[in-house]
Formats: sequence, C-alpha cells, structure tokens
Amino acid sequence: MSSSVYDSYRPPEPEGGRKKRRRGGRGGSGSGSGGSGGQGSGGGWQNRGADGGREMPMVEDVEFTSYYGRPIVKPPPWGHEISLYLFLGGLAGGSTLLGLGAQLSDRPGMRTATRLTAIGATALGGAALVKDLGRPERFINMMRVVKVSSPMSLGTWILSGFGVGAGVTSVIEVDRLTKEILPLGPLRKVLHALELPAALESALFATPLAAYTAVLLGDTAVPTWNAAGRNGLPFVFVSSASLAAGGAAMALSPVREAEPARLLALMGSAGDLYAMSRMKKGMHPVEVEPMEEGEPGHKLHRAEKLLIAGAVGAAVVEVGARIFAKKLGSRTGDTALRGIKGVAKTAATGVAGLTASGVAQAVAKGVAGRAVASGAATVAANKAGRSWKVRALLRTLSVVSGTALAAASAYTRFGMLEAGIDSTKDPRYVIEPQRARLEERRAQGITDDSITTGW
Amino acid sequence: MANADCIVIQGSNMAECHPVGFQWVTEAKARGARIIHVDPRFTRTTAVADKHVPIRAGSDIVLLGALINRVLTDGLYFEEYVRSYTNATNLISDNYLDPEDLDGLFSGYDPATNSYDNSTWSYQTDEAGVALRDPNLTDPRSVFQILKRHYSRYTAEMVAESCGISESDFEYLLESITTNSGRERTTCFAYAVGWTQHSLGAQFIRTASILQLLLGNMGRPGGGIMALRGHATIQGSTDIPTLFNLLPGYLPMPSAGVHDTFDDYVAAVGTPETHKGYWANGRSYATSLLKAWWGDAATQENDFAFDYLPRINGAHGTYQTQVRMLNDGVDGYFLLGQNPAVGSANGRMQRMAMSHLKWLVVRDFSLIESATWWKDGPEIETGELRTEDIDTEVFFMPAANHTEKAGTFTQTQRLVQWRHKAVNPPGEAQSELEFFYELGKRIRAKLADSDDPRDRPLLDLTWDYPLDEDGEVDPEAVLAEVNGYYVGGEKDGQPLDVYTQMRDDGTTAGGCWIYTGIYSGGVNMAARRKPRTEQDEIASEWAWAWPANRRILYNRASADPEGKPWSERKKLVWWDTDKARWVGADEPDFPVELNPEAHSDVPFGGPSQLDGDDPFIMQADGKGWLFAPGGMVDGPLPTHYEPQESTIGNPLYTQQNNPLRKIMRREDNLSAPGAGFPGSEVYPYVFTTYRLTEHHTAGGMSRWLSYLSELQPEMFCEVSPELAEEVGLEPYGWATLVSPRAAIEARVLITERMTPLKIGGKWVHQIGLPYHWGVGGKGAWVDGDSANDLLGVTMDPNVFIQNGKYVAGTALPGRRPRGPELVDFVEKYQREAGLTPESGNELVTVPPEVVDRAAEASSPAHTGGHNERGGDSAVGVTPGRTYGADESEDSGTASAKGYSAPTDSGDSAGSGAGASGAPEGAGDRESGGEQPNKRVDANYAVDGDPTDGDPHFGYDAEGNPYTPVDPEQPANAWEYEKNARRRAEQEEEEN
Amino acid sequence: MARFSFLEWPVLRQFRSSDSTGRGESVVSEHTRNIVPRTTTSDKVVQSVCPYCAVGCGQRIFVKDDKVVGIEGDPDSPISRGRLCPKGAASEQLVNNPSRQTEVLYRAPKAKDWQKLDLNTAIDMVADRFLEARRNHWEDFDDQGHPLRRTMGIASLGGATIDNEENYFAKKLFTAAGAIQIENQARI
Amino acid sequence: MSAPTLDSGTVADGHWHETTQNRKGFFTDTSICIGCKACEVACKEWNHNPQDGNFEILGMSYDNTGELGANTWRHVAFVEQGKEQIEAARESGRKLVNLGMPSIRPRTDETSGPQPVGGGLPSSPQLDVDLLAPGALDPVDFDGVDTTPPDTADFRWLMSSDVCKHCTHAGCLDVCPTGALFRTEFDTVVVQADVCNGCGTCVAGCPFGVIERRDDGTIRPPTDRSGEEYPLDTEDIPNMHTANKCTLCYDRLVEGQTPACAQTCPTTSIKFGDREDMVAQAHERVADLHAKGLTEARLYGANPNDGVGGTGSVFLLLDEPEVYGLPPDPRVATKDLPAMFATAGIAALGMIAAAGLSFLGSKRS
Repeated sequence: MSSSVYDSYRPPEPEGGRKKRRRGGRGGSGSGSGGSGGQGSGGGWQNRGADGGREMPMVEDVEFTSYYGRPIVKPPPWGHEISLYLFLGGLAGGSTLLGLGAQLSDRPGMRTATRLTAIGATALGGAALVKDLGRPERFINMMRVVKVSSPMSLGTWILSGFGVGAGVTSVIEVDRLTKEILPLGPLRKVLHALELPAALESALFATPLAAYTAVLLGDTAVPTWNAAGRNGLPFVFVSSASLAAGGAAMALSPVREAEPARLLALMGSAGDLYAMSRMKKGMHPVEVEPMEEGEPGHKLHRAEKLLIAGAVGAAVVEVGARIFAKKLGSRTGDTALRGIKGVAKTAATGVAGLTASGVAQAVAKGVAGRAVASGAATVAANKAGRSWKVRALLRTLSVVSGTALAAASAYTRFGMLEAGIDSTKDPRYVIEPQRARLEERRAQGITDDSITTGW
Repeated sequence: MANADCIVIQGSNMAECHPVGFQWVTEAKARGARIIHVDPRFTRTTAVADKHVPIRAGSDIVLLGALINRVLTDGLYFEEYVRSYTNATNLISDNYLDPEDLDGLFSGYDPATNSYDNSTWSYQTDEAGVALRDPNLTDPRSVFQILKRHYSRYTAEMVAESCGISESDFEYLLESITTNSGRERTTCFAYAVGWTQHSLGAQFIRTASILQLLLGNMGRPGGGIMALRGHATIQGSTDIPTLFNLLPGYLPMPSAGVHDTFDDYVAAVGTPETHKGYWANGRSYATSLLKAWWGDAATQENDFAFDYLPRINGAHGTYQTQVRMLNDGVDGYFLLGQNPAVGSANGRMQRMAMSHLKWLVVRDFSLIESATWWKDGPEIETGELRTEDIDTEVFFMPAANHTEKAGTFTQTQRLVQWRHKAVNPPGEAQSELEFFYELGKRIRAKLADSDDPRDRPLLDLTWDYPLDEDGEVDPEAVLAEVNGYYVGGEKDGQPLDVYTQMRDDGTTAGGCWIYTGIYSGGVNMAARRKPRTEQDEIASEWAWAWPANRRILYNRASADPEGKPWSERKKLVWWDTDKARWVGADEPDFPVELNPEAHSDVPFGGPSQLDGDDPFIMQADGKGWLFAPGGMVDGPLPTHYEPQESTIGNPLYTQQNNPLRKIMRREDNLSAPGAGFPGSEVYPYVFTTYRLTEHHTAGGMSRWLSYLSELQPEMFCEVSPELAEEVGLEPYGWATLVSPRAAIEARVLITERMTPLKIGGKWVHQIGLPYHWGVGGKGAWVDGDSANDLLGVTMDPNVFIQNGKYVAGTALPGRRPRGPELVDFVEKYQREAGLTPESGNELVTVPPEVVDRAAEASSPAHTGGHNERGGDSAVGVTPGRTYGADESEDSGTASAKGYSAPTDSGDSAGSGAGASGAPEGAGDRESGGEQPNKRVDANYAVDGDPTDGDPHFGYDAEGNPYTPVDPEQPANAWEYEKNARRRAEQEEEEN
Repeated sequence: MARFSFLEWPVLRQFRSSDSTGRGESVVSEHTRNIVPRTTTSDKVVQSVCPYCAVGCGQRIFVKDDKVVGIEGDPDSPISRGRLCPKGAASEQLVNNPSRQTEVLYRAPKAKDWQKLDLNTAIDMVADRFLEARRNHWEDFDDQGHPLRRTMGIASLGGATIDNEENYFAKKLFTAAGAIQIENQARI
Repeated sequence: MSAPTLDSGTVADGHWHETTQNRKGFFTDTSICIGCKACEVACKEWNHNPQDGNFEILGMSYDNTGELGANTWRHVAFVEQGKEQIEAARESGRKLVNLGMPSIRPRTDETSGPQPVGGGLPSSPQLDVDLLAPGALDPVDFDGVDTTPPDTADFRWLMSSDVCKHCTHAGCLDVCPTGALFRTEFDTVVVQADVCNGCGTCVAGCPFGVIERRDDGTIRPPTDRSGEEYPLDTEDIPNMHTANKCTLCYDRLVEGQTPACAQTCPTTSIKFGDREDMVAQAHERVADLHAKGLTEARLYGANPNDGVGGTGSVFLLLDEPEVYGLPPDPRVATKDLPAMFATAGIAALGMIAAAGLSFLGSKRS
C-alpha cells in the first residue's frame, strides 16, 4: 500500500478479513486479472452440448469481464454436516443392501453388522442434517410437501421411508443380540415376521438414498456441481456408496462372511474411478478446476489414493480368504500360507504406506503392520497354530482396507462439496462456461434463446 | 424546468443533491431537451446529461462572459425582449469607467474604504429625472454598448486559456443555448453553491441573469434561473430570516449612522419618490412589521417603536462573529439544527472559537460534533485544547423532528408547504417553537419589574399566543401573524389577503409582507393539498407560493409588449383584451388591470406609475437590469477575477482577485500566496468540495442512520489518474490532504471523472472532497475527517458567503499524523510557503496611478466619506441610499438618488430564485459608522472595526496605522507570471 | 400451522388441488394468506414534507399508536409525484433512530462528561445566562454617538432546517432582546 | 401430473384458482438511472432489513453495498468505463441486434436451445409459448432512420439497480423442499418466513445469486453494538436464519400498492406494472435507443425462451451482462433435473446389480 511514515497508525490489516478484492485495472470493469477464459490444458474437452455427445468446436477465447471480480452465484450455507450426511447416506444405503443379501444368503455376522451400520449412519446423518438447518426447530416442515422438482424434498421422503425399514430391521437385530431379554412377548413374533418385508422395503429405498444426493448437488446453479450432475455424478456417488458399505461390512463382519462385501467394494472402487474420470472429461475445464486445486483438490486426491489402497487390500483379503478356505489344514497349506503371508506382508506394507498419508488411519495401520510382520516371523516356529494366525492376519487386513475404503468415500464427498463451494467464489467459473455454451449455441444457429436480446 | 428546451446545469450537481427535483430534468430530456452539465467533475448528473463541459473551478464568469460576448456580436439576442424589457437602452453617466480602461477596476473605487462609490454608475437622466435612452442602441454610453465593450475580450480562446474548455465544447454550448432561446424555445439555467461559494459568488449569478435577459428567457416557462437551495427551508430562513442583515420580508436591518430615523430607514427601503416598483410601499411594509411585533406600543408618535430595533454597523456574519468569539466578545451561542464544527469553513477556527464561549446551547436530534468538540473533537486529539481547561457550559437540548411538530417549510421554488404533526416528540425533545416561546416567557417574566429602557422592547413585545390541544404554541396562530391582520376599525383582527392592502398608518400589521395572503380569509393556504392529478402542471392549488401564490415571477415577460404570448408553445400569461385583465395558467406577477400600452412619463411614483411593458415590477424602473447601477457592491457588471489562492494569473486584467472580497488576515486563517508570488508552488492543487446523495450536509442527519451510512461509509477524495501517478496515490488507499489551514486524511478514489485541465500553460489538478464526515459525534455509525477544516474564510462582498469551491492545497500518500505532530505537520507547510496573515490577501494589484484615476473618476464634486449602499434586499431591489448631509446637487449626475439594482434581475419559470436574487439571502455591506471624513479602511482586519476581530484596533503597538504589503513585492502578479514563463522558455532554448 | 388439522396438511392439499407440484396456492401458510401491509394497519396518515433538501418532496407519514411506522413519498405532490431520494426514504429511521438523544444533557465548566438535567431547570438556566450575557455586552451608542441599542454577547446559528414559524420566533425574540449576531446556513 | 403450459401472461405453475391478477414485474431502464440508491434505502426501510457490511469502502466506484443478499434486496451497481469499453459495448450490442428476430420455429422441437431432455416430468414445462405477442416480433426496420451513433463520449458511468428476477422458471422455487418459496397470485416468487427452516438449497438453486440465508446483520448503532447499553439481541432482526429475498412487496401488492422501490425511484428508472406492459415498454425503449444509434442498449430477461423462461424483472442494460455482475446465459437447473433423475435411476439399478452380483459371486455360505 502507500508508503508513509504515518502508516503505523493504520489499524493492522485484518489477515484475510478484508474480502479478497480483485484489483482489476483502473476502475473499469475489473477485467482481465482473472486470467482469460482460454481452454484448460489438455483440451480434451468434448461433449459440452447440453444434450448430446457431439464433438465441440473450439470456441474462440472470450475476453473475461466481471463486476470487480465479485461472485455471481452464491454457495449454499452448507458445512461439514452436509458432507458427512452425503457419506453416511451412501453408507446406509449400501449397508442395507448387504444386510438384505446377508439375510438371504444367511450370513448372520454380516447381517447384524451391516444393519447396525445402516441405522447408525441414518441416525447420525439425520442429526447432521437437522443441525445444519438455519431453524432446526422447524425440521418437520420438510414433510410439508412432496415436490418432484426438489431433490431435497424427495430425498427427505426417501430417507424417511428408508429409516422406517432400517429401523424395524435394526430393532430385530438388537433384539437378537440381546438374546430377547426385552419383554416383547407376542410382539416378537410379529416383529420377526416383519423382518423380510422391512428389509425389502428399506432395500427398495437404499439405492435412491445413495443416488439422490448426487441429484441434490447437480440440481443447483453451482457451476461444478451442475456440470458434474449432468455428467454422471450419480454414478460416482453410487459407487462411492457401494465401496463405503463394502468397506464397512468388511471391517465389521468376519472375513468368512464378508466376501460379498469385498466384491461389492471392489466393484464400487472400479466404478468410482471410472465414473470420476468420465465425469471430469465431460465437464468444462474451468468447472473441473476447483476439483483439482486447493483444499478440495487435495481431499479428492487423497480419496483416490485411499480408494486404491482399500481396493488392493480388499482384493488381497478376497484372494487369501478363497485360498485359505480351500486348503484348510493340507500340507501345501504352509507354502500357500507363506505365499499368502508374503502377499499379505507386501499388501500390508503397501496399504500402510499408501494410507500412511491418510491421517486418520496412520495409527491403526502401524499396529496392524507390525502385527502382521511379527505374525509372519513367529509362524514358522509354531506350525500348529498357523490357521489361527492366518485368520487374524486376514481379519486385520480387511479391517484396515475396509476403513480405508470408507475414508475414501468420505473424502470424496467432502471434496465434492467443498469444490462446489469454491467454484462459486470466482465469477470466472460461472461466466466462461456459460459464455462458451452461448457461443456454441450461436455457432449452431440457435439465436433465439439468449437472455440478452437486441430487440 | 420540465418544459425547457435546453437545461444548463452549472455550479450544481443536481442529480446527486436534488435527485427528486432531477426527475423534471429527466422529463425535459424525454421531451427532447438537451442537458448540459458544466462542472469540474463528471458526476451522476453528467452520467445522464448529454454533454459534460469540464471547467476550472472559479472561472465561470469567463465562460458566461464569452457567451454574452458572442450573443451580442453575432446578434443572437432576443431583440424585442431586450429592447422593451431590459435597461439596454438606458444611457449611463459619462463618468463611468469600465475595467477595460482601469485594468480591472470600476470607476468610483475608494482605496481608503476599499469600496465603490456607485454615483458614477447611475443612469443619465434629464432634469425631471426621466432616464435618457437611445432606442437604436448605438450610443457608446448605452448599456448595450457598454456591455459589448466590457465583454469584448471574453473570447473562445480566453475560455480555452482560463477555463480549460475546448473551443468545440464552447461552440456546442453556445449553439445549444442560442438555438433554444427566442420566441419558440427557452433555456433554463440551474445553479447551487457551486456558484455561490466563491469570492465572486453573487457576480456569477449576475452574469447568468444578463445572459438569460439577452436571450429573453426570464419570466417564461422553461426559462430563467433555478436556484437549488440546500436545506429544507433555507429559502424560508431568508424570507423570515434568522440573518443579521435582514428583517422579515427582505427589509434591511437598520444600520447605525445610516438609518437613524424611521424616515431615513424608509427612504432606504423605498419611497414612491425613488421607486416605480413595489418597493415604493416600503413604509407600509415596515410599519406593519413593527405593529406586528410591538402591537399597541408601536404608535404613530414613536415611529411605530422603530427605536426598539437594534442597529448593525458592519458585517456581523457567522465568520465575523467567530472572530469576535475568539476575542471573548461573545458569551452565549445558540445552535439551532446547525453543525458548525463540521459544516462551517475553517472547522478548527469554529471549534476554537466555541471554546471561548461562556455557554453554548445545542438543539439537535443527536450528539453532533458541535456538541461534543470539548470531549472528543480533533483539537482534543492534537492537544491544542484540553477538556479540563475548557470552561464552556454546554446545554444539549433534544429537538423535535419534522414529524413531531406542525409548521411550514419553504422550498426552493418559494412554495410554502404546511406539515401536519404526526406524533408527539419523544422524551424531553421539544420543538424550537415551544423552546423559544418558553424562553421568551421566562425572560419577560424575569424583566417584568424592570424600568430600564433597554428592556422596553422585550416587555412590549406581543408574545402571547393561543395553545393547541397538546399545550404547545399553535403554529397556525404564528402563521396568521406572519400573514398580517387589520388593526382597529371594523375589520380588526381579520387577516389580510394581499400585500397591497398594507397601510403605513398603523391600521395593518404583518410579520412578513411577502407572505401576506398565506392565511387569507383565515384559511391556511400552505396546507392545501389538491392532488396533482386534479390540476395542471403549474399546480397552483397545492400549498402556496409567495408572493401572492405566483409560481413563476416576472411572468409578465412571457408575453410580448402588446400582451400577446411570444408563442403558443411558451404561452403562460397574456392580456385578455375583452376582460381587460391579465390572465393565464399562473397568477400574473403584474398589476392585473394595467394595460400593456399604458405608459407614464413620470419616472417614479410607486406601482401606479408602472408602464405596461415593465415586467420586472420589483425594480426601481421596472426593467431587467443588464447594467446594475446599484445593489451590487463590487461592480455594475460581472468581471472575472481569479479566486483567492489561485495559482493562475488573471489573463484579462492586472487586478488579480476581486478587490472587494472580504478577507480575514489572521494567524488561524492563513491563505496561500496568490499567483506568481513565491510559495504558491507549495500548494499546487485545487480542492473543490461537494455533496453526495447518500449524506446530508455536515452528516448530522445522515451519519446517525445506518441505512445511509452503509451506502457511503468512509471519507474519500476523488483524484484523476494523472494526479495519482504524479503524487503516488494507491487506488482505494489513503491520502493526506494539506491546506494552509489544516491537514486531513481520506481514502483515494482514482477515477477518470476528474479531468486535469491545461490552464495558462500549466496543468491544474482538481481534487474533489465530499464534506459529510466529522470526528467526535457520539453514536454516529461512521466518522472521518471533515473537509471543511481545509477551507479558509474569504467572503463574497455582497453576501459574505465563504469561498468553499476553490481551496489551494497539496496531497501526499499515506495517513495523516496523529496527535500534536499534526500541528507541526501543517506548520511545516506554512513555513515552507512563507505564509503570513498578509500572503494572498493583496486587495488591489493594479498600479497606484490606475487606482487614482478610478478614484477621481467618481463624481468630482463629491468629497470623501463612504457612501456605501444601504442594505440591499434580495427581492431585486436595493433601497436607494440617500447621501446624507453632504449630498451635492451640482455634480451633473442627476442620479442623486441611488438606484436599486436587482442582485438578480430576473426570475425564472418554475423557479423562485430570481425573487430572492442574491444567492441565499443578500446582506448589506456596512462599513464602520465613523464620521464620513475619517479615513478608516473598512475591510482590513486591523481597521478598528471591533466586529472583525482586530486585536489591537487598527493601530500597531506604536500607535501608527498598520501599513499593508511592503513595496518591493512585484505589484503585478500577471507580469511576474509572464516573465517567469519567458525565463522558462529561454532556458529551454539554451539546453 | 396454527391449528393442525390433518386435512390442511399441504401434501394433501397438493393432491386435492390442481397445484400438484406444490409451488403455488397449496403451500401458502396461514400467515402468508392474511398478510397485510403496515400502510393499511396504521391508525392515521399525515401529509408532511421531507426535512432534508429544498426540493420539498411530499411525504406521507403512517402512524400507529403514536409511533411513526412508515414514511413514504406522497403521490399527490406535484413536485415529487410520490418519489423520494435515499435521504427522504430513510426519514423513518431518522425519526426512530435508536441513538437519538431524548434527554437534556448538561456539561458543567471543566467537566469531563455529560450529566442529566431536566428540561425546566435547563431553560431557566439558559434564560438567566441569556440576560446576563445580554447585559455584559450591551452597547448603547457607537463611537460616533449613533444609537445602537444592541448586545453583542449573544449569537445564534441555525434556521435553515427549522420551520418558518420557529425562524420568526427566534428573530422576533432575539431582535427584541437586542441580539443581532443571528445567522444561519444561508450564508455557508 | 400434467406439465403446466406456460404463456407469458400468467405463469400457470402457481395454479391459483380464483385470481384475476396478472403477472406483475419490473422494467429497470438503466439508461436513466442516476445511481441515487433511493431504491436500496426504501426497500430496507419497508422490510426492516438489517444493515450489513463493515462500513468500509468496497473499492467499486460509488458502490459500497457489494451484491444482493439476505439483507440487501436492491443493489445499485456502478461501472466507470472509458472510450474503448464504450466502443466494445456498442459493437457487441450491434452483434446482438444483427442476430435479429428469432426464427419462428416450432417450439416443441426438443433439440434446439436449452430445452430439457425427456419430458413429462412437471418441472420441465414445454415452451409452447405464444411468441407472436404484439410488437415482440416484427423486425425493427432501421433503414429509414439515421443510426449513426453520436460521437462516442470519452467516458461514461453505468449505473443499474439490481433486484431478484422473479423468474418464470425459478430455480429457488423448484428446489425448495418445504414449500416456503411459492408462486404468488401475481406470479412473483416469495419466501414465507414463517415456514422456511433455513436449509439453504434455494441459495444454491438461484442462477443469479440473489437469495441468501440471513446469518448476520446488525440494527444497533456502534455504541450499542458494544453491548454496554443494550445487549445485541438477534430477535430484533426479522426472519433471522431463514432465506430472504425481494418479495416484490407482496404485502403491498395484496393491497394494490406499488412496491416501495418503484414508488421512490426519482427518475422512474424502476418501472412497475403488469409484466406484458413492462416487456412492451422495454422493447419500445430499446428500439428508440437503437434508432438514436445507441446500439449498446440491450434487454436482459425479456426473452421467454431463455434459460429461465424470461424474468419478472426485465432490464435494459448498456453493456454485456457480466459487466454488471449478471450471468450471461443463466439456466434454471430444473431443466436438467429429468436427465439427472434418469441417470440416478440407472445408477441405482447398477448398485442393486452390483450388490446382487457380489452375493451371487460368493455363493458358498
């Protein structure tokens, strides 16, 4: 600022307090310093059309002007509670599916685990939603109307429907866990009879619960979310939900029973990676920028790393579980065992290494890593207890990769939410895609649908 | 204004300061009018105007003079209008010498009293007193030729040189106003303090009046000059004035030594012997006023208690009072809704003066700076004042606001509108009406048993008023008294209907003759609210305009000499032959039955002698005055002088500044040295103050409101990009602005809207300063330094308004020093410029022999003494002034009787400014009432006149009179300037 | 929903009425249905004039139980046609401004802060000081013997923002008392 | 659920039964705006909106308000432009004019323009709008008129008063889960402060960034804000923590009065009335400005086919919308909703399949 000895009288510049003002040139329209529109690197930007997969002609670089660099659209007043809800919603949906499957394929351990995670996630998610409201005491107003045009309205109804089913099944689970000491009497029979229908009902709502949050973000004027929504965000969120549920089930249910969870997790991870990259390709490079830069970018990258780690871990556990199940007790078991140990050790260190960067999991991994290593060392000496040790090894590995996957899914959700909010901060993210879209339509000869008209 | 074909807004920022009034300019533009904004800054008015003409502050007369010159030389004037309605044909006395001959001075300049004796300016009359005329306007003594010669050197090149206006802009302006004048079309001028706040303020408006008279736009719809007043009832506060030089109805305050007897006074106001216009009934107006004030105690015998009136002797304006306060000459001070600590010029002087008071009563809505300067004012911060040492008692009394009291406001078009009372004032808030009534009762009670003649005026005062249902004084009763009523006889107590019913025998009483008719028939006309949808655009059924509900003054001029409208399009008032009356949309401002052909050869004799073609019924001769024989103290014709502190030499005359400007040679009112004098380069830039839409004057009614304060939160200055580069200012950063009086800080708004101008070969940078902010108010949402601290006090000689628009100063980046360092910071600059109370205050800069020629050019037989104009009135009439004892008959200047001259000879359609003539109230200039032949210079601060604060009464320690400027300084700033430039060119050739 | 009757549940209203998408009449709450502007619920409407600049725009003041609830432009006024500038529009806040001073304050000589004082004693004290100042600086004649009959001890500033009647009272009282240093904003 | 037909007269999606009102709207003619901000103050005065901002110069010429928001429902923008920007604006305006009249094509053609994919869902109204509103379409012939622009001024100062757009297809109205936002009988969009629970979805839904949740704002002067005299109690501030935006003075409209900002605008730059008249006036005004050669004048929001179906408040701008901080091609997100629901459905099925597969793949118990 200006250099005068009396500047010391100026109140200390509030660090960051003063709104970051874009110092555009003289008065004028604050043009330019936002960097001209220009195509992002890579230029692989196609399929911009609102509704068709056509190849987009390169639009000439449009000169970027804005009103003193002030934002055009406003970010919703959503904080971490909403990101948490996005994650928990997906988790609950996926877990219920697994719960139903476990019930049908009679995997009691997994069934209880998944159902309890489902109801836990729903309750926690619901509480987060209500806390985020401006006037929490009016949360019941959410049930005032059914508006098909409002994803949040439908979402609330889905969540409620899902909550009923999940609630019933979880009561049954709790009743079983507490060995029916609850004085239910005749009601117990009715309750158990209801198990299957309730499970079916909550499963029915499970996938919409996982998918609707994507539409909730997509159906906004926030550039990144809207573009994402139009380019397959539901696939990302659905896969993220599956891998979260799979991961949680792997972590909480015994290895033997958790095979479907592992498969679901693997499928989810594959789906997530593929859907995310396809989505990014479909979006205007400027709209992708917030997802790759700054804090949200950091979170999304970390999510990807955790995802890969978790997936690898799940795969190893799956392979291990399969081999172990076949070779129960036979001689070659120990070579297989050594093979598994080797693979497990490298996987564990790999997982540990990869997830070491994951702050939340560092401690747990350290313990697991050491346990696996020590386990391997002692196994040679004590042949008799080796089946127990392998099982412990696989169990810890599945716990580790399960939590990694869940964390990956959580990071994806937090990252996506913050990316959207960041994309409203700079008018460039709004103006350039819209300008490009307008020019593109004009290039195609459609000239009658612009909000600015000369007549 | 709505039906004007071209509107020139000069000296005003109408869209920002009068936004709702501006709708009529937008209306006119929608109807195809052309809007031109002449202003140093590109403001929100310019944003919707058709053309912006950037001008250097203070050079308006060069521009207007050049327009007059071209109108005359190219014959673009409205021939018939000028010939019959103005005094163009009159011949002026042979002794008159024009600034063209005296290099900037007029004849009749008396260096001793620094004033003009205007006997040489009067009309040539034959023995019977009838003015001699030259119908074909060729006689060199005719006003027309004098005018042409006076402005002959005001050319387009001079405008480019002095105002910085390109020739194309000048031609555009000329073409716009001349094509939009004449029979079919009218042009309207609008001005505000942009014109008035100069040392030549009144003359700026005079120039515009002359131009409008030449173009024939006066008194016609869409023409004239619209004065845009600043406050809600500033017009009202000059009609019923809380001013030192006026009584209600623009009657002058009696001056000691001049109006000692009632007859002297009435002669000064106006008598049938000296006047044809309505001022001839001066006696009845004065008598009615005295009757209204002192009721039965005012009888024929005691000249209606004329002696009860206190006398003034010299200027007692707010700045002179300030000086007296600094000399502990004033004990008590009332502030009625004004905030001088921020609003008046030289804020520091105001606050220091208030610290000398014994007691101060502040009546306002909230704790404004003028009430809290003793606690947290700027001087407390710099340590110049310590709260413990100030022993001024301060009473803060909450005031009722406009919804909590009934009463009238007079707006800028003389429309008096009644406000009904909505709610009771909260807490102990009280209206001024109630306060003064209460104060008056207590004072009279305390003096009840005193037999001291001094207290007679108070005790005989009519001070009992009926109370309304809330126990407060009934304002309608006061309005009735202002309106006037019959006294005695069968109509006793009945309200008067029109001011012509006033008598001078004490049978009528009236608080303010120009407001007579506002309560006619007992009906409160100001409260009439006939919706606009049910009446025409003139809307004469809405409230009441003085005088006699005429909306456009001098509207007789909207008809040609035969009484037919000039054109169908501009029809307003015309002579209806069969009804033998003047009829029209507006109330005719003319004796209704006076036939247009009527002609009386008697030059005077009161309104009955008005000719049919004398539209300007308030003038002594009924004509519009191009040449003003009287009324203006600093010259019959506006002449360009450089403003005070100007760093540019006067290109036209060697006389640099207005010789008669009122200066105050004081330590706390130092002025920057004039052009060419050493030290003027220390303050190279020009500050000009202005207002914003979002705030109101000194901020008292806007900085306490969150909705307004958030729109413009911080004090800022507007600077051109070139100047910002030169000084190194950051956009939206801080700047310290220094003037010879003070230093303040402000945020910097760098914008192309401020255009640097090339004047006289060098770049003049102008810096815009809004003045709404102040420091120290309690409860204000925003505060900031007050721009008025920078201003000095140099006043216009006619009305004593300070020069607020042209302040020399400099700017530097960063914030200003705090605490005591600020004082040394300012003094550092003052030392650098070598400022003394003398610098910049050289009154006369023409060689002495020219001064002598001007002095003896006055009527030779006349010996010495000063013959100042009596108090003049803003209604276009200056009561002629008798010359007292030594009036000599043989001087050949048959104009023994002084003439009254309009300070603003015309009035505009839709604007009432003309009537009030000089901007916002005219004041008279009364030098010390010494014996005529004792040579005392009336104006020097050290001249013995106690009122302008001369510490040792005009004599230095040794007792000999104070001698002004030491001789070796170059007498003439212009030469100094010229050879400085020549030296610069020579150096360039060498290297 | 004040009285919660099941039938009034907007979801049902939604399907009962043609507003199936729940965006119009079906979702209107009770409060919104009988919303009424302040202008109609006020006890009286008073015509007044804006106190700010000299254009003299008409104002309508809406009063409800002796308190100003709203100030708007007066459409009948031929000058302003119902329009106001930002200052005029903020008049209501000028009237109801929380930081407006409503009690008399007094500062004794050399005092560091204000103290409260009731109105009556304040006016009495002012009256005494008025007379005393008037006497101290009374001037009967100037040095040439011309009668002056005035006091230079009292000065007054202000008048452009107070009513004409108040100006009249001030001028009348001060002139009768001999105080001639009476000034107002017309000259600054 | 039948898709509501839309005609520019009444927006039928409010489904008001017995209402004779037709659609109300603003026409803001920025060419005669003098930037006095009376609209900002009158709006705050009428709605008792709190003051916001920290009393600092924002560094945007005379605009210290910043943008529309929960506490500021009217915002006057100030843009100072030099000669080259004026020429650029005139040039871009000329390009707009040359785009000329919309070719009259059957509107139901799905592929053209920002039509939503799929249909049937109530939120994607078919735009069989009657374009032949009087005067809307007949091409303005300039041949007879001298359209050479006056010499370009070397400076201009754009001023414009921004307000909620009250869109035909309102993003905020669509996404509001509680029915707090509703289409009034005047076809304006209003927040019911007693219903809104502050979920904030509408804030993201508005393509113009108008609506906002009111989380701050003060109505106490500084000395009081420090709390020593009266504590800062937020319930003095109306509608705390709920969504807030311009209601087009719904409470005044109910009594047939003009909105506060329109009534107080000194130069009637803000005009109020039935939307058809406003659009007609807008077309007239832009035509006669073009006739004067000022081709930089253009309308914003008058076109019923644009991304939000035309807006209730129509603007006449003198430069590109971005210069005023307005989006160049806003689109209500609801247009893409059906597509998103479709993809979400596919994704859901995919998830079920995945779950099924994962169980089949591990058949043994």
